[in-house]
Amino acid sequence: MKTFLCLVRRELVLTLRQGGGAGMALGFFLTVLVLLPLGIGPDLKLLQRLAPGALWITLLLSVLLSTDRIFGPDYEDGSLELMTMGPMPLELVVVGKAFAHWLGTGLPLAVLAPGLGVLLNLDSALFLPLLAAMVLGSLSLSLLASLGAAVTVGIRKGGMIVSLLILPLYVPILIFGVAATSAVIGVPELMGPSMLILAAISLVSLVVAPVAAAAALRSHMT
Amino acid sequence: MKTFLCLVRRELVLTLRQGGGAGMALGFFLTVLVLLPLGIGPDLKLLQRLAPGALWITLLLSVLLSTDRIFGPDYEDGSLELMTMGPMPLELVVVGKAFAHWLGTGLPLAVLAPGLGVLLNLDSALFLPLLAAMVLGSLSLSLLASLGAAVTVGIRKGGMIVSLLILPLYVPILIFGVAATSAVIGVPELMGPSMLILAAISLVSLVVAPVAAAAALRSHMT
Amino acid sequence: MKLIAKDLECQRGGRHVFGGMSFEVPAGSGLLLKGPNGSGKTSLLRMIAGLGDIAAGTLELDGLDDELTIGQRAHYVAHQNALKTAMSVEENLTFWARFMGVACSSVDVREHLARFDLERLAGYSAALLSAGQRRRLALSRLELVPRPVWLLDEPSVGLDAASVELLAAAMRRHTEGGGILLASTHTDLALGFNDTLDLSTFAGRAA
Amino acid sequence: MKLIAKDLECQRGGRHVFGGMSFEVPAGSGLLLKGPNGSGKTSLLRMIAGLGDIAAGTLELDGLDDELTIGQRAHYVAHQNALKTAMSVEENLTFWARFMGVACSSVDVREHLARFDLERLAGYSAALLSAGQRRRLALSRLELVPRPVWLLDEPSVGLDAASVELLAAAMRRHTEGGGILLASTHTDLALGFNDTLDLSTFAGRAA
Amino acid sequence: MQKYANPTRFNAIAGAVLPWCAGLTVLLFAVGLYLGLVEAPQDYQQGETVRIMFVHVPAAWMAMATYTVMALASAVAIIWRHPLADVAAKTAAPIGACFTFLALVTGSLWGKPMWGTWWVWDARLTSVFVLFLLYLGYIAIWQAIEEPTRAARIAAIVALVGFVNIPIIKFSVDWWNSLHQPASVLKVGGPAIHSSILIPLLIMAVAYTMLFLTLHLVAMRTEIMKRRIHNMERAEVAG
Ligand code: HEM
Ligand SMILES: Nc1ncnc2c1ncn2[C@@H]1O[C@H](COP(=O)(O)OP(=O)(O)OP(=O)(O)O)[C@@H](O)[C@H]1O
Ligand SMILES: Nc1ncnc2c1ncn2[C@@H]1O[C@H](COP(=O)(O)OP(=O)(O)OP(=O)(O)O)[C@@H](O)[C@H]1O
Ligand SMILES: [Mg+2]
Ligand SMILES: [Mg+2]
Repeated sequence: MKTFLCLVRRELVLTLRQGGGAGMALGFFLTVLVLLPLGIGPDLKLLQRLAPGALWITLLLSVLLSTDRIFGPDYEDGSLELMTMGPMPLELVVVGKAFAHWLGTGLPLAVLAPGLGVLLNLDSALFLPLLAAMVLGSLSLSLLASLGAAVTVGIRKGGMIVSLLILPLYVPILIFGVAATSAVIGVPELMGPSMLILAAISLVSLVVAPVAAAAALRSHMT
Repeated sequence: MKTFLCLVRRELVLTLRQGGGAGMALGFFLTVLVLLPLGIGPDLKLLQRLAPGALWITLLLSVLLSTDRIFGPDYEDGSLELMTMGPMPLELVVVGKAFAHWLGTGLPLAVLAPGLGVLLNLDSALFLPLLAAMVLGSLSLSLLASLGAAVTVGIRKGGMIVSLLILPLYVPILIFGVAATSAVIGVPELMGPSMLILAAISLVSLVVAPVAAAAALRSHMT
Repeated sequence: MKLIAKDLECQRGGRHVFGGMSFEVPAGSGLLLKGPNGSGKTSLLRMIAGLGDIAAGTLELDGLDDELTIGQRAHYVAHQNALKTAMSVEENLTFWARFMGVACSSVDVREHLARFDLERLAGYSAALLSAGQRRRLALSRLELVPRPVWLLDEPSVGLDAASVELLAAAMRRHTEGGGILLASTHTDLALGFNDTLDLSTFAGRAA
Repeated sequence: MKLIAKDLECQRGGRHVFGGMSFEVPAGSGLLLKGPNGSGKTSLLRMIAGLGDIAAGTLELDGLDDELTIGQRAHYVAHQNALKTAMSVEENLTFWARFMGVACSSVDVREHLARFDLERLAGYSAALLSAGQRRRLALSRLELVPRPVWLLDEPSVGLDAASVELLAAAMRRHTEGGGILLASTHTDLALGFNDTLDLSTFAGRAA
Repeated sequence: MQKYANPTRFNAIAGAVLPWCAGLTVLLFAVGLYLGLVEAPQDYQQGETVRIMFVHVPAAWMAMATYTVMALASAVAIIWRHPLADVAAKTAAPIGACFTFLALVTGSLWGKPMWGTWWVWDARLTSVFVLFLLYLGYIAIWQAIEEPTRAARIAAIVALVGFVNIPIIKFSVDWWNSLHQPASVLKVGGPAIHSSILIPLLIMAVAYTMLFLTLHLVAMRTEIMKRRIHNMERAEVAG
């Protein structure tokens, strides 16, 4: 357990110092928020309608685009080899890294989302659902991201392949995430089930992703 | 000149083999394309209206997010040092890399955009303007990207800083790009001027970006 | 405890590197791997560390009851130093020690940095280190985390004469303490022993 | 042609590394840089290559009229090999040759690969190379692109005995051909000359 | 080489079976298409366009079936490390991608008259599109990794994880109220369409299956050959 925490701490320190993590996420988020009105014109009604979807898509993209930082650097400088050897089971290493990735990317975005939603004049009734759904959803996003990262670590065309691979897994999260978010103004009774499904997806990926990712990493190392 | 071409060739070979470039761009494009309808709902009318803006934003993002690949790898494996030493003026090296980045990222996206626009059932009258505007715009995008990359190469928090640095420079391109694209269905007489402005921006950045970037690189090396 | 290799065969990228290799390294002794570039020194060390497929043959750490893998009992110092330039010298070492399951105080860490004459730099970012200093930082892991098997790939690369001496001393301490040591090298380190294995003799041999 | 350094001072990351260093290297001769880790060998070579700030003092390549910088006349082989694993061995070498302004045929390239015994691997991806093979690939650039000044930072690292001999031969050819050579090293290379500069003697000296 | 003992036997068997598969495929397609495009009555609301079904539906089924085959082969490859298994998985992918593409194209051709648009982002269409991407990703993995053993393992993992998409496709119509037809053939309580359409549809389905079998056998044989040649080259470079 101590080892696990020390791994998570190290990952966080690295992302923060290297300006991945919260800073990066925020930067990306702001970028999209600035571009969106410019791109589709400053029609407030429209923006309001798009807000939840836009926020969710931004979340997905920023997670998707930070995947290569999960294992890439450690693969290049030889840290990953030591980690595969070390006493800590590789599955746990993956969980640790995914968790750190979530703390560094998904969580801050989820927390910031409602605040930034204001800029897209997001309906304030959606703040809480949005927050809850994103916190829940982003966890599985990070776990699946670590899977994709593990599969493509150190191989050519990694960048493209990873998006092709994880996308299918992200689709349901996005669907239920948006459903859960805009249920309040849409179909309120969808709220509960969607949240549950999001939670279920997180659980499943918590079980599957680390095992698969560890297997992939091992076959990359050998 | 031969040297220049050989540099461009090498850059292209690398992006292609490492799945940056066209592949990456396409993957990213498809991703956004799938996420968009899922996020904001499959309302065709709405999609049609958003299509130009969405495509432009995607273009900007994928350029923005591939910046670190312009100088990053060469900085890490020591190639950049040799390039600063080599007989070829560093400014020219920057132009070469920016050009290759454009060929590998901006251009393919611009060419693919109309085709993929179909899936967002983009008004077919916009195909040509979109193509033209994107080809013009993406050139300056790549040049400015190389400037941002040069300023932040090898420094911590590079990722975030770069987006904050270039974003302001991108805003005008986006505005005029979208204007030029949707002029046909909007205000036709805006078409010409917007295109001209896009061209002007490209020219200016062609002059300024390489010089500034080269200066930045030199000070990073020493 | 004894490291036993029987009829090992190694392939990299589908290409045969060496075959029919057998050797034994009993506790308290070391083996130097020699051989031209590309003869498979790194590959062999990686196989032992569990980082490479064993195409044929067997490899076992004899006379130990629990079911830890060799890798979990071994230190592997590769060409890369596994350092993070965004962290300080001390942070780097501390992390690896903790990760490898040693709850070490800042005192221990500095003491082991001192063994490779790095305590002066403990606070600096690893980005400021020179090539040799980085290598020494990677090496200072060895004694801070006690592990019976040391797998060192050209450990002396980039080290100045004094540091090579420090390294040799550490290696001697390890073998005298009953550890097993395998090190690949092109230059000769002044060690207590000199059993060497020349990998070029196994090239092109089938298992 | 003559490389002249007067009262050089070097600072890295705000810290003083060495000062008051003066030396001359006339055409056709070489200088070996020795000194403990962190004494500034790499820093000095980088300064000469134009990759490092000169805190104080002067550095010039004497007796040449055109206004090329020293860097443009020099080869710099650093700790990193500047190789792309996504390209084949031959592609890597060819690119650098072309980039450095030499229009070389595939024949020349292979001939120079052969000088470091790499022609057999020409077609393979550089990712498949062993540490020493990578180093040799980086070194094969030296003679393919004729440049009067060679700045080599621990060039023999990772090379087997035979390759060290090939390297030494190349270095001798260069000096005998009237070139200037500076090489940092911890091990001794069997070269025709042994003028050495011990950087530790300049540590802590102000200009 | 003993590693290739089984593939050798496989090659022999495949060689013997292939002609029959090919012949059967042609025959079934002839019959199926005749019944489907000529004999079968035109739909009272869909008119002639209903005939696209005989191309579309089996293609869609095969798109999913092929991925299932791929996943199963991958499972075998991971558990038993059988060289033939990852050959099977690898070669199935391109074929599956083609079926998926066919389903997409015929589907959208059908969509134009039925829904008035080539494409809608409803659950099933999207999930099939995603399936297509998944095939591409899987193929890309094989191309991206030179080392065959490493590529095999990674690809297998990808195939297995990606399998979650299949149930999503199958049940998407029921989960999200979709524009698309719900299952009317493959559903509990027996098919719910008239036999004059059902029979040619089923014949076409069998025909597609045989087509897959034929193509797959051919692809597997060539793949095995390629690997042998590859290994010989490698061997002589090393030696
Ligand atoms: C690009 C668009 C389309 C795609 C990707 C698509 C995909 C599929 C898939 C995957 C199946 C297999 C379903 C299963 O076995 O459970 C299927 C079956 C079917 N599709 Fe489509 N389809 C498309 C368009 C259409 C259109 C426009 C129609 C006609 C209105 C249509 C009618 C059917 C029918 C009748 C079935 C058989 C359902 C059953 O009996 O199980 N499809 N399609
Ligand atoms: N990642 C790899 N993939 C495929 N083949 C490789 C890989 N790395 C090395 N090889 C090949 O395996 C063989 C052995 O490489 P290895 O690195 O073990 O040699 P080595 O003895 O360590 O050489 P050196 O003294 O240069 O370090 C070489 O022929 C090399 O070409
Ligand atoms: N990038 C850097 N930024 C700041 N200081 C640095 C940097 N690199 C090295 N230094 C410091 O400069 C001094 C000289 O480093 P240098 O790499 O020149 O030594 P060296 O003689 O090459 O050592 P080695 O034999 O280990 O290669 C060292 O004290 C080191 O800490
Ligand atoms: Mg080695
Ligand atoms: Mg040095």
